[in-house]
Amino acid sequence: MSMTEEVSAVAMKAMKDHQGEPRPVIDDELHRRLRPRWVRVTGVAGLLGLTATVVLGLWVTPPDETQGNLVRLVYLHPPVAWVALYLAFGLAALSSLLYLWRRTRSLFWDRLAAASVEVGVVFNALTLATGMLWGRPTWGVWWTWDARLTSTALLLVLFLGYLALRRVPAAPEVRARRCAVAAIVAFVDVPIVHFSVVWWQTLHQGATVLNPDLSPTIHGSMAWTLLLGFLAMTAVFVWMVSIRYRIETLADEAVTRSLATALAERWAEDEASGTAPTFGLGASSVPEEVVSATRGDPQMSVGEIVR
Amino acid sequence: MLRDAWLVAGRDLRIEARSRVALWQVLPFALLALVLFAFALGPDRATLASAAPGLFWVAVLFSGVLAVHRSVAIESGEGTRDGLRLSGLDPAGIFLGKAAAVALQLAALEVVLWLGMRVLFGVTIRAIWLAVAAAALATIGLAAAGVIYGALSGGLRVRETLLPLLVLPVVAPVLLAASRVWSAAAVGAVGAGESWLRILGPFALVYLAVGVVVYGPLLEAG
Amino acid sequence: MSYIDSGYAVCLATLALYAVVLVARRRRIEREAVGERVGGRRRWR
Amino acid sequence: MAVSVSVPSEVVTDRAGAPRRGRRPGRARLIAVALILVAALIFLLVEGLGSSLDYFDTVAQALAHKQTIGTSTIRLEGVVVRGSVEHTATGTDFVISSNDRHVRVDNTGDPPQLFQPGIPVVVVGHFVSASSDRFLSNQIMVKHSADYIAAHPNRVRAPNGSTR
Repeated sequence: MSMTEEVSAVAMKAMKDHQGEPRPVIDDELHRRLRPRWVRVTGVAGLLGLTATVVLGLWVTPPDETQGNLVRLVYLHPPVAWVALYLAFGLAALSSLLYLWRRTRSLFWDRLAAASVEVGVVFNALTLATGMLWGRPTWGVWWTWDARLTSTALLLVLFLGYLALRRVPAAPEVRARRCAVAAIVAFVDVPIVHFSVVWWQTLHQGATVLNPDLSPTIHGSMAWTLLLGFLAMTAVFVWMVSIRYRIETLADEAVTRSLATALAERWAEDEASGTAPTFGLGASSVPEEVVSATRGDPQMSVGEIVR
Repeated sequence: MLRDAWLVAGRDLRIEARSRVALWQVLPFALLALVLFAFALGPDRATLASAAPGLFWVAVLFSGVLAVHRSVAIESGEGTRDGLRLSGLDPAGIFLGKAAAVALQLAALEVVLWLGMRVLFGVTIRAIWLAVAAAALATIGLAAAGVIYGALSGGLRVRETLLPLLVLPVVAPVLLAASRVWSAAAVGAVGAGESWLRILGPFALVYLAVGVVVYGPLLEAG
Repeated sequence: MSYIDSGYAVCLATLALYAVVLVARRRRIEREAVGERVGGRRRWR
Repeated sequence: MAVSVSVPSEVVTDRAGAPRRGRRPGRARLIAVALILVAALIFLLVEGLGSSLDYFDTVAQALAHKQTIGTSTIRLEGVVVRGSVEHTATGTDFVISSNDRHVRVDNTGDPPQLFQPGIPVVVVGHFVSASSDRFLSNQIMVKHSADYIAAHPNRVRAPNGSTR
């Protein structure tokens, strides 16, 4: 995806057009490119779907035979878990694989994985939180160390590690490769979480919809509300990831641009003082994040950085 | 590949023999952990003995993180990484060599730690061979996973804080299985121990296999 | 407030908060990376 | 924007110039590793994991190897037998069963909200003695099923009296 290059080109053009003005301008065309319409549509769909799910879940659907009104958390907890485990972490693992595969290697996949993991971590934490708030009244305990709960908690820690790794400053390609490996290793836990209720005797009940027989054991309006919950959460996920992806892309762009500005200033200085245009990486006029972004990646030539 | 592994392992162990970082820092740390566990649990021998297998592996895990730090630090000297890259050594060989060096140091540490536990906690193990087999497999798994993540966080200034966060969750199954085998071995319940032992084998193998493939790219990238 | 109500509240509030944070972050980074917008309905800064 | 630059020598090291001995056996090695991973996965699924991570023993399982369990603390699962629940001064007594094997449970403390006859529960505790079928527990956890069946079209009151 050439989003960065697009933005970069527009930004550079804008810089030239507005000489004297250091900041370029977002025109309407760029604005449209930054925020495609489908993102907004998905966001609205997610919001409406979620509202409908809550209304149906809390006030319209009937209570359950054994759980009574406690069943109502079924319309939130499984959809949230679905987003975290399968959509978010699945997408992250897939994009990481596609990044590592030489033929499809592109920073697009790296950014998509990063966006997806961050959203996934939020949903994973929510899975645990809603699960605990459901477990206390139904099982009688907030938490217990059965295989499903333990492996889900481990999953959260694994992907928190991914986010920590991502915050370490490095050249984009270096960071992408590191993080891709971490994401794939962490994803190994997802099938364990999914099948834990099948492989072992756990306190957590088995799957209602994605059970081994693939025959949902939930009926009537409860089933439809649950389906709506899944769809709504999926839409919310798509919206969040697309926004998070844009933030990631623009953040990279900001680093590149500050590097370009720093270099331009440096050259201007050199030309003014008449010295040979040299560039030491430790030079004082170059900001720290720029130095750390170039360090350790010998292939990232200065010409390439400046474009 | 194996010849390269032999070379690298020999080099790492020779560096350790000269610098004695593991001997004078990692090992005392592990023993200190034992004493601290005893403080935390109180002097009751029955409590200590029942908790001993788990505590033993927690101590090994934390010492293992230190050993991996040390193993990575060897590479992070001026130009060492580039030297390795240019040396023509097979990255997979480098990985296996470094993992072997870490595993050997950990094995030595486990022996001393075990003696300490016997004396301080009064623990005995009935099924010795079960415990030794579990320790061997778990140590290989820990070393392999540690070296992979060591390379991942290799050139980073934040390595000290990042490495434990990344590697400890990944080796959690090893800790779980090894502790259970040792608990079973302590009371002589061979059957229960063996079912856990069967988990340790595949884990060690998987970490080794993954390391053989990803170490090269990580070395280039770092 | 029952457990179920708390479950809904925690879940929805967290999602809403995260959404707001995301939008705010995007707006800030758009300004930082690309600059001020002109000609549109909204003016930033 | 071509610029001549001088950079520290360690940065110039061209990656393409580095020997690639690791690359040549790459494909065969990749396949071998993939095979190992698949084999390990299959082994774990079929053989290794087994029952080692089970959270509880069912009544039938526990009674089958009662000798090894003795009076150690375990988690025991079974369906609460209808008509067996008695509330005592200190807690609740009831019988749980699985596969027609029964265990009498003396529980201390209050059972959770959903506790009722006919549903599976997990109790934490130990047998009174190696030969006894009486189980002393201090915690009951309800293990509800994954089936959701509408109890009542009227959502305000559930049959068991629980409110939202």
